[in-house]
Amino acid sequence: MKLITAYIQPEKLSDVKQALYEAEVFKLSVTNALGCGQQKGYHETYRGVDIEVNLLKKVRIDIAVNEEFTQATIDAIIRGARTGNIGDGKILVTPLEQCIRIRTGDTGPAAIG
Amino acid sequence: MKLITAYIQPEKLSDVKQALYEAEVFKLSVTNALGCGQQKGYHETYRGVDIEVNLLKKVRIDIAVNEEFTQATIDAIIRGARTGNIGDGKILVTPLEQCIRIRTGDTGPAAIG
Amino acid sequence: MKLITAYIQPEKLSDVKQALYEAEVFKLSVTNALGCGQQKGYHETYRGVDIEVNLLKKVRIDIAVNEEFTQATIDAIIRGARTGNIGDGKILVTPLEQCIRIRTGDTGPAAIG
Amino acid sequence: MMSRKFQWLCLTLLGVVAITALPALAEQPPPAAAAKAQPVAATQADITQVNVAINTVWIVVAAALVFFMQAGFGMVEAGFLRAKNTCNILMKNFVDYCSASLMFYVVGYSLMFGGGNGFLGWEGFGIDWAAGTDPSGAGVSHHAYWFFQAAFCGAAATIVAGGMAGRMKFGAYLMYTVVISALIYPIVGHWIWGGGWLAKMDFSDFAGSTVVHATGGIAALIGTILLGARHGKYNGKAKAIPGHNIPIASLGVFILWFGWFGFNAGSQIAVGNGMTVAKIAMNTNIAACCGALAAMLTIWKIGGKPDLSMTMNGALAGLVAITAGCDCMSSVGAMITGTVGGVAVVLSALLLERLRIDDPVGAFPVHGINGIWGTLAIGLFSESSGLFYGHGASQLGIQALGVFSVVGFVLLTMGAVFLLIKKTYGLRVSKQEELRGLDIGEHGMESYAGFQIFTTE
Amino acid sequence: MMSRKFQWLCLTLLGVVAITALPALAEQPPPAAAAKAQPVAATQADITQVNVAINTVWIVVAAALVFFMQAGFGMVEAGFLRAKNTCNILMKNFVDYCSASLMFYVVGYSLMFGGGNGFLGWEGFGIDWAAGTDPSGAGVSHHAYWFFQAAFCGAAATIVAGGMAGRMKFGAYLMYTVVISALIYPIVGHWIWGGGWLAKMDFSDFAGSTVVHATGGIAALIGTILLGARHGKYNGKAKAIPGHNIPIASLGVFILWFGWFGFNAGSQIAVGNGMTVAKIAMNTNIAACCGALAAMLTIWKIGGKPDLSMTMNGALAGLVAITAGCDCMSSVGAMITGTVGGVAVVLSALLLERLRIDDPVGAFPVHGINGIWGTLAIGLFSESSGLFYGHGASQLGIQALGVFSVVGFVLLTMGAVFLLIKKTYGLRVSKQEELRGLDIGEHGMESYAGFQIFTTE
Amino acid sequence: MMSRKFQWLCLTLLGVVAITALPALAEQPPPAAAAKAQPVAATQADITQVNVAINTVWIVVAAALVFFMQAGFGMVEAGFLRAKNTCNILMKNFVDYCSASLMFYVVGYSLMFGGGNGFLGWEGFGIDWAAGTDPSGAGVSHHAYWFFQAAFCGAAATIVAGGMAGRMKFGAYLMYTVVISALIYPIVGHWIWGGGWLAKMDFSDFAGSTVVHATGGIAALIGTILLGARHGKYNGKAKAIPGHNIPIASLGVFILWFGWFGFNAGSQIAVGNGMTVAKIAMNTNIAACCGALAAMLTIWKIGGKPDLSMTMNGALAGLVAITAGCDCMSSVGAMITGTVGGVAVVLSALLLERLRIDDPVGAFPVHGINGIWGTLAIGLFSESSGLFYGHGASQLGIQALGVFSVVGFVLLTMGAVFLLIKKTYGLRVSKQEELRGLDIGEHGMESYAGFQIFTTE
Ligand SMILES: Nc1ncnc2c1ncn2[C@@H]1O[C@H](COP(=O)(O)OP(=O)(O)O)[C@@H](O)[C@H]1O
Ligand SMILES: Nc1ncnc2c1ncn2[C@@H]1O[C@H](COP(=O)(O)OP(=O)(O)O)[C@@H](O)[C@H]1O
Ligand SMILES: Nc1ncnc2c1ncn2[C@@H]1O[C@H](COP(=O)(O)OP(=O)(O)O)[C@@H](O)[C@H]1O
Repeated sequence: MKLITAYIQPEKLSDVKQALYEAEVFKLSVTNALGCGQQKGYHETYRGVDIEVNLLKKVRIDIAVNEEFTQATIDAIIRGARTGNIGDGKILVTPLEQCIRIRTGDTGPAAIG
Repeated sequence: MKLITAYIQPEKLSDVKQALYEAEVFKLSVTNALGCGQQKGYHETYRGVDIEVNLLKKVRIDIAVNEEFTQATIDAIIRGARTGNIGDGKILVTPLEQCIRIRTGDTGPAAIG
Repeated sequence: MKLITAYIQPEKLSDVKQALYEAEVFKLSVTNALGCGQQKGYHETYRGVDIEVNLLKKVRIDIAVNEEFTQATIDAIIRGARTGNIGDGKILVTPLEQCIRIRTGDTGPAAIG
Repeated sequence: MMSRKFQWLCLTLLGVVAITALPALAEQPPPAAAAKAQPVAATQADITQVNVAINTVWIVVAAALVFFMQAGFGMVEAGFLRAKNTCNILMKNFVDYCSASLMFYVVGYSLMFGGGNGFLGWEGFGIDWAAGTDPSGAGVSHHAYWFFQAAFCGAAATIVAGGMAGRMKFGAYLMYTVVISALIYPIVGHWIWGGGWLAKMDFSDFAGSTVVHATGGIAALIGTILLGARHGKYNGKAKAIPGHNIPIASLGVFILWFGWFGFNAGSQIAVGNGMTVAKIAMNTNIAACCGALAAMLTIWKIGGKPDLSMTMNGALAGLVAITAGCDCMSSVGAMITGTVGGVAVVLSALLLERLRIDDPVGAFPVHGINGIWGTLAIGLFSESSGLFYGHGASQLGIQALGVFSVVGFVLLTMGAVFLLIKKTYGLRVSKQEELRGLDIGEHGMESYAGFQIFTTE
Repeated sequence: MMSRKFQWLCLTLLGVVAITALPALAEQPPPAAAAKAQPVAATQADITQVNVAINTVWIVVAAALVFFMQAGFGMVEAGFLRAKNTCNILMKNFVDYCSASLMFYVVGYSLMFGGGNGFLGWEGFGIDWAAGTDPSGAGVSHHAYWFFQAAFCGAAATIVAGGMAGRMKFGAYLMYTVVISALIYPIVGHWIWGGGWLAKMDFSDFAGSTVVHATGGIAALIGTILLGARHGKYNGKAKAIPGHNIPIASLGVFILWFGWFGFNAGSQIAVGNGMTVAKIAMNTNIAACCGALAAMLTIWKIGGKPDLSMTMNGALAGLVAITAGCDCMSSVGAMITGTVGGVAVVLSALLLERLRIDDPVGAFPVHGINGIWGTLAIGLFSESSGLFYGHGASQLGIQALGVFSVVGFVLLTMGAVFLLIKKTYGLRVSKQEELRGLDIGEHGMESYAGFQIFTTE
Repeated sequence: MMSRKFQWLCLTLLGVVAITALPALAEQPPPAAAAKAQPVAATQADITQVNVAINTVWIVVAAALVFFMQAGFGMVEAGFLRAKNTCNILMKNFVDYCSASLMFYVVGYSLMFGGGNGFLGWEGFGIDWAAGTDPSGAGVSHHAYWFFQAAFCGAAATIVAGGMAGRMKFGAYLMYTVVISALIYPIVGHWIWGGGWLAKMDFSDFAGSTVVHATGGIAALIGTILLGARHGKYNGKAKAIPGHNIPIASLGVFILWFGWFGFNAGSQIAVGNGMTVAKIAMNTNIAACCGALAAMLTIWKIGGKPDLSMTMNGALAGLVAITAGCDCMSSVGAMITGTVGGVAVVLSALLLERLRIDDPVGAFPVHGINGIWGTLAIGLFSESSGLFYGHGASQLGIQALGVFSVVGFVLLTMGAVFLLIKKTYGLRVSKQEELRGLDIGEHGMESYAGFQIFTTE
C-alpha cells in the first residue's frame, strides 16, 4: 500500500476530485496548507509598508491506495492539477505499512477503499 | 518506530485523547482536515441553489510511537473513535526512520516520548 | 529521498525559514496544527468555568529532500527552532519513495527541488 | 503602480471639482431663514402641536434605537455561541422580531393597552381604534406608540433565544415566539403599563425591568431547564464552551447599550422640559458603567483574570437593573443599582453552572436576575418612595409583590407552553444534528463558508 | 489572581468614588429649568422658527441614519461574498459614498433640484444658491437638505457594487460611480422629486422605490449581464457560492433596516404634528417583517429549509417595496406590499439563477424588482388614489409609465456607460486575479490575515 | 421539506392575521391630533421651554451617537490588530469608557466646567451643583450636558488604546485611563471649553480637534514611544503586521463617522433655527469624503495600490481635521481641510514607520496630526477670522499657541505618568505573553475559539 500526498493549487481541487472520481478513487482527505516553491510569492504593501508573501495558499491531498492503484491515482492527480504554470505542485509517495478501518476493524488492503 | 495517522470524526477527538491517555500515549499532533469516504456527504441549498457537500469535516491525528506501542495506540484510537457508523474513519501506519527532539537533539526511540 | 516533518512553535516559523534558506533548502509546505507534548498546556477560565487547554498551537513543516540534504535540513530546522524550552518540538523523518513534479511530470530526485 | 489610464481620470476629476467649487470659495451666503412672518400671536394650541411634534420625533427615534437592539441581541448571542449554531440563532433573532411585530399588531397591542379589566385589555384589534391619543398622554399617535411598544415586545421575545441556543428546534422556537408576543408579554404589560391591577397598586417599572426583562429572563430559565444542557457541557465536571466571535459580541453589547438610551429615555415620551429625559440617559449610562466594572472586578477576584465576556454581561446587567428606576433614582442610586447588578450577574451565572443549567449567553442572569433586582431597587432607592430615602418599606413591598406575581405567571404559563411543545412537536434537535451544528441541520447553510474551524465538541 | 499591586488601586478608587459621591446621595437638587421669563407674547414667527428647528434636527438625524445604511450595504455585501473579495467590496462601498457626496455637491444637487426644464435642473452649482429655503417646503436650509439627499445618492450608487462583485475592476467601478452620482441619479431624481415631468404628472414615489432602488437595481442588472458570471459559477449546472460571513451580513441587514427609518420617515421632512412620520415608521417596520416572513416561508417551501440569506433578502425586499408608498398606505396595505415583496425576491433570485445571471448578493431582486413593485403598489393600495380603494386605475397607469421610463432610461444610459468602459478600460479583472481574489489583486491586502481559509473555488 | 406539523401552524397563523386585519383594510381612521385647545395666547416662556426641549432631545441623541463611537473605536482597533490581541483591546475599550464616565462624574466634569481659575475648575464635585443651567447656554440640564461631555472624555481616553495595543499590560492601562479622564482631559478641556485661559484668548476649537483628538493622539504617541515596538515589527527592515479583520474595522469606521454627526453637529447644543447644525453636518460629511479620497490617491501613488486601511484612516483623518472648524468654515474650506488631512495621515503614518515608532492603528497620525492640523486650519479658513478670508494671521497665531500649549502639557504630564507606571508596575507584558497573545495572557480567553488561525508572528 502507498500513501500518496499531493500539494496542488487550491482552485484545482474540484478538477482533481473529478479526475480521481473518473479513475475510481473515491476516498481522500484534504488539508489546507501553505507552500513555498519555485513560485516566488508576491509583494504586498499594507499601510505603505512592504510585506513579502512567500507562503502561498495550497491544498494538500492525502490518499491511501493499494499498490495497483498507485499509478492510476498519480495520473489522475496530474490530469486534474496540471496547467503547465509554475506552482502546479508536487506529488509525494510514501510506503504505507498498515491501514485500519475504525468502524469494522478491517485491516490491510481491504480497509483502504 | 512508526508514524500513526488517523482520520476521525471531529466530535470524537476528546474521547480519543482520553483513550490514548489511558494507554499512556501522551504526545500527539492534531490537524483540521476534510474527508471524502463512504460517507456520502449531504446536499444543502443556499439561496435556493443546490450545493453538494462531499468533503466532510474530519480531524487528523499524528502520533509517532515506538514499535512496541504501535498496537496499543491503534487499539486506543479505535476504542475512542468507534461508533459503528459510516464515517468513523481510518488509521494509517507508516514507517518512521528517525525522530529528533529539537530542544535536546535526542534522536531515535528516546526522542519519541 | 526523505520526507522531513517538523512540529515547531508558531513564532519560530520565520527563523526556521531563514535557517532553511541559508542551508539552500527553498521548498517546503506548512500546515497549522495543534500539539500535545511535554508542554503541559494551561488553564483558562471562561465565564468563571474552568477550561483546560492541552492542545497548543503548533506549526507543521513538511519538506521532501534528497538523501544528501537530509542532515543539513534537520540541522537547519534545529538551528531555527531551538530555544531550549519545553515545547520546541519534534522532527520526524520518513522514507519517500517517489516524488513527481505535476507541472512537468519529472520524477525522482530531480523533482524534489 | 496606479495605471496611466487611471491617472488622467483622477486629475480630470479633481480639476472639475476645483473649477466648479471655486466661486463658492469667494462667497457662499447661507440660505435665508424661514421667510419673515407677520407678527401674528401664537396660541397654546400651537405650543401643544409643537410639543406633540417633538414627542413624536423623539419616540420614533427612540423606537428605531430599540429596534436596533435586536441587532445587538443577535450579535451578542451569535458571538457567545459556537460557529456551527450561528445562522440558527441569527435566524431566530430575525424571525422573533418579525413575528412579534405582527402578533403585537394583530392582538398584542390591544391586549396590552386596550381598555379591559385588571388582567387583560380587550379593545381595537388590528389597531383600528377610533380616533384618540395614545395611552401615554404625550399626545403622539397610536402608530408611533405602537412602533415603540412593538420593539419592546420583540426584545422580550428574543431574550429566550440565547438561553435555549444550540439545541432547540427552529419550529419549536417559532411556536414559542408567537405565544409570548401575542399573549404572555401583552398580559404582563397590561398589568403594569396598561392600567392593570399592578398599575393600580402603584407598582413602578418605568421602562420594563419586569415587563420586558424579567418576563424574557424567566421564560428563558424555564425553557433552558426543560430543554436540558448542550451535549458535552456536563460530562463529568462542567466544561466551558467558549464563544466563537468575541468582537462581534462586544459590538452587540455596544449596540444594546446604544439602543438602551432609546429604551429608557424614550420611555419618557412626553419630553416636557427635557429634564427627566436627560436624567434617565445619565442614570442609564452610569449604571451600565458600574455594572461592567463591578462584574470585571468580581470575576477577576473569583476566576483570577478579568474576563471580557463577564464584563460585557456586567454592562448589560447594569442596564437591565436601572431600567425600572432610571426616572426616579438619583445618579448615586443608579450607581449602586448598577454595581449590585454587575456582581449579581457573575454570581448567578456561576450558580447556574453549579446547578448544571446550561444558559450559553447568560440570558437568565442578565435579564431575569437583574430584571428582578432592578424592580426591587426602586423600593430602596426611589427618591420619592424608597426605603433609603425615608419613605418606609411599602413601595418595596409592592415591588416584591409585583415581581413575584410576574415571575410566577411567566413560570407557569411558559412552563406549560414549553412542556406542551416538548410533548407534541418536540423541543430539541437530534444529537447528530446538534453535533454537526444547527446551521446545517436546520437551515442548510454555514456561517463562515471556507473558514477552517475546529468543531471538535 | 488579581495582582496585589493592583488590588490597592481598585480599593482606593472605589473609596474615592464613594467619598466624593456620598454627599450627593444626601441631596441632589435637579438643575433649575430655564430662568423664569417675563410673560411676553409669542408670535407665529417664533412657532415657525421652532418648527424649522424640529425639522432640521429631524432631517439631520434622518440623514445620519441614511448615511449609516452605507455600513449596512457594506456588511451585507461583504458577508454574502467569499472572503477573498471582501476588501474590494468594502473599498468600493467607501469610495462610492465619498465620490457620490462630492459629485452630488458639485453638480448632482443642482441637476436634481435646481430650476430647469422637465428633464434636468440647471441652477446653483456647488450649492452657492442665493438665499432661499429648501425645495421641500419644510423651511430647512439647503445644507440640511443636501446632506439628506447626498446620502440617498450614495445609496443608489452602492447598490450596483453587490451585483457586480467578485470580478469587476476597481478602476472601472470608480468610473461608473462618478457617472451615476453626477448624472444618471440626479436626472431621474429631477423627473420625480425635482419638479420634472413625472412630478408634474403626479407620479408618486414618496421615499424612492424608483428614484433610488429601481435606478440602482436596474444599473446592477445591466452591469451584471455585461460583466458575465463569476468564474466557476455556471460550469455545468449552477453552483451555489455561499457567503463567507453570515453574522456580519445579518448585522448589515439590521443596520439597513435601522437606517430605513431615516430613509422613509425622514423623507417627511416637515414633521408637522408628527402623524405622518409615525405612520411611515410603522408601515416601514411592518412591511419589512412581512417581507422577511414571506421570503422565509417561500424558500422553505421551495428549498426545503428556512434559508437565512433569503430571509434577510426578504426583509430588505419589504423595505424597498414600502419605500414608495409608506406615506399613503394603510398598515394593511403595507403588510400586503411587504409580503408580495418577500415572495417576489425569492422567485426573482431563482429566476436569475436559471437565466445564469450571477448576482451574488441579490441586488436586482431586492432593489430592482421590489423598487418596481413598490412603485406600482401605490396604484393599488394608496388610500387616496389606489385601485383597491375605489379610485380607478389612473394612478396605476401613471406609476407604470414612470417606472417604465426610468427603467428604460437607466438601462440605456448605464448600458452605454458599462459598454464604453468595457471596450476601453475593461470591466473585468483577469481570471488569475479573480481566482486569487480581488483583495490581493486590486488592493494588495487580505481581509482576514492569519485565518485559515479554503479558497478552493 | 417543511414538516407537515409545521405547515398547519403557518397557515393558521396567516389565517388569523388575515381575518383580524381585514376590518382595518376597510377603514382605518388615523388617531386624532391633540385635543382642540382654547385659543389661549402662548408666551415667550413657552417658546423657551420648547427650545430647551428641542435642545435636550438633540443633545441626548447626539450624546448617544458619541457614545456609539466607542463601538467604532473598538471595531477599528480590533480589526487592525492580530486576532490574538483582540479581546484585550476590546476589554480596554470597554473599561476606559466605564472608568472615564465614572471619573468624569466624580471629578472631571467639575474640574472642566466648574468655576475656578484659568487653569482649572473647582466646583460641584459629584455633579451636585445648585440648580442652574448648563455651561453651554442652551438651557439644557447639567445631566444632559454631563452625558454629552462624558462621552467625549471616553473618546479621548480610548484613542490611546490603539497606539499602545498588542503589548501593554492591562493593569497599566487601567491606571493610565483613570489619570487621563480624571485629570489631563478635564484640565485641557477647562482651558478651551470651560472658560479657561485659552477660551479667554478666543482660541477656537468647536468640537474638539485639540481638546479630544490632539490630547488623545499625543498621549498615544508618547505612550507608544515609551512602550517600544511590538516584538518582530522591526527586525531588520520594518515589517507590516496586517490587521486580522478588515470588515469589522470598516464597520468601525462607519460607526465612527455616523457618531461624528453627533460629535460635531451635537456640539451646537442650542439648535436655534438649525442653520448651524445643518452646516456642521454637511461640512463633517464632505471633509470625511475628501479625506478618504485623498488618502486613497496618496497611498495609491506611493504604494502602488489603493490600500483600504489607509483609505479608512483618511476618512477618520478628515473627520478629526474638520472637528475644530466645522462651524466656521464654508464647505470649500471643509473640503480643503479634509483633503489635507487625508494626505497628512498617510505621510505621517509612513514617517512613523521610518522612525520605527510602532502605532498599529495609526492613532497618532489620525488623531494627533489631524487634531493639530484641524485646529490650525481655523486660522486659515474660518469665514470670520481666517487668513484666507482676509482677516490676517492673528487667529492662526492664537491657534498655534493653543495647540502648542496643549501638546506640550500632554507630552509632559502623560510622559511622566507612563514613565512612573513603567518604573513601578511595568508597562509591558512579557515577551512570552506577547507572542502567545494578550487575550490568553491577560484575560484567559480567545477571540475566535475554534477558528484555525496562524499565529506565526
Ligand atoms: N521539496 C518539497 N517539499 C515540500 N513541499 C514541496 C516541495 N516542493 C514543492 N512543494 C510544495 O508544492 C508547491 C508547488 O511547488 P512549486 O515548486 O511552486 O511548483 P512547480 O513544481 O510547479 O514549480 C509548493 O508551494 C509546496 O507547497
Ligand atoms: N483511502 C483513503 N485515503 C485517505 N483518506 C481516507 C481514505 N479512506 C478514508 N479516509 C478518510 O477517513 C474518513 C472516513 O472514511 P469513511 O470511508 O467515510 O468511513 P468508514 O471507513 O467508517 O466507512 C474519510 O472522510 C477520509 O478523511
Ligand atoms: N510522539 C509524537 N507524535 C506526534 N507529535 C509529537 C510527538 N511528540 C511531540 N510531538 C509534537 O511536538 C510538539 C512539541 O513537543 P513537546 O514534547 O512539548 O516538546 P519538547 O520535545 O521540546 O519537550 C507537540 O506539541 C506535538 O505537536
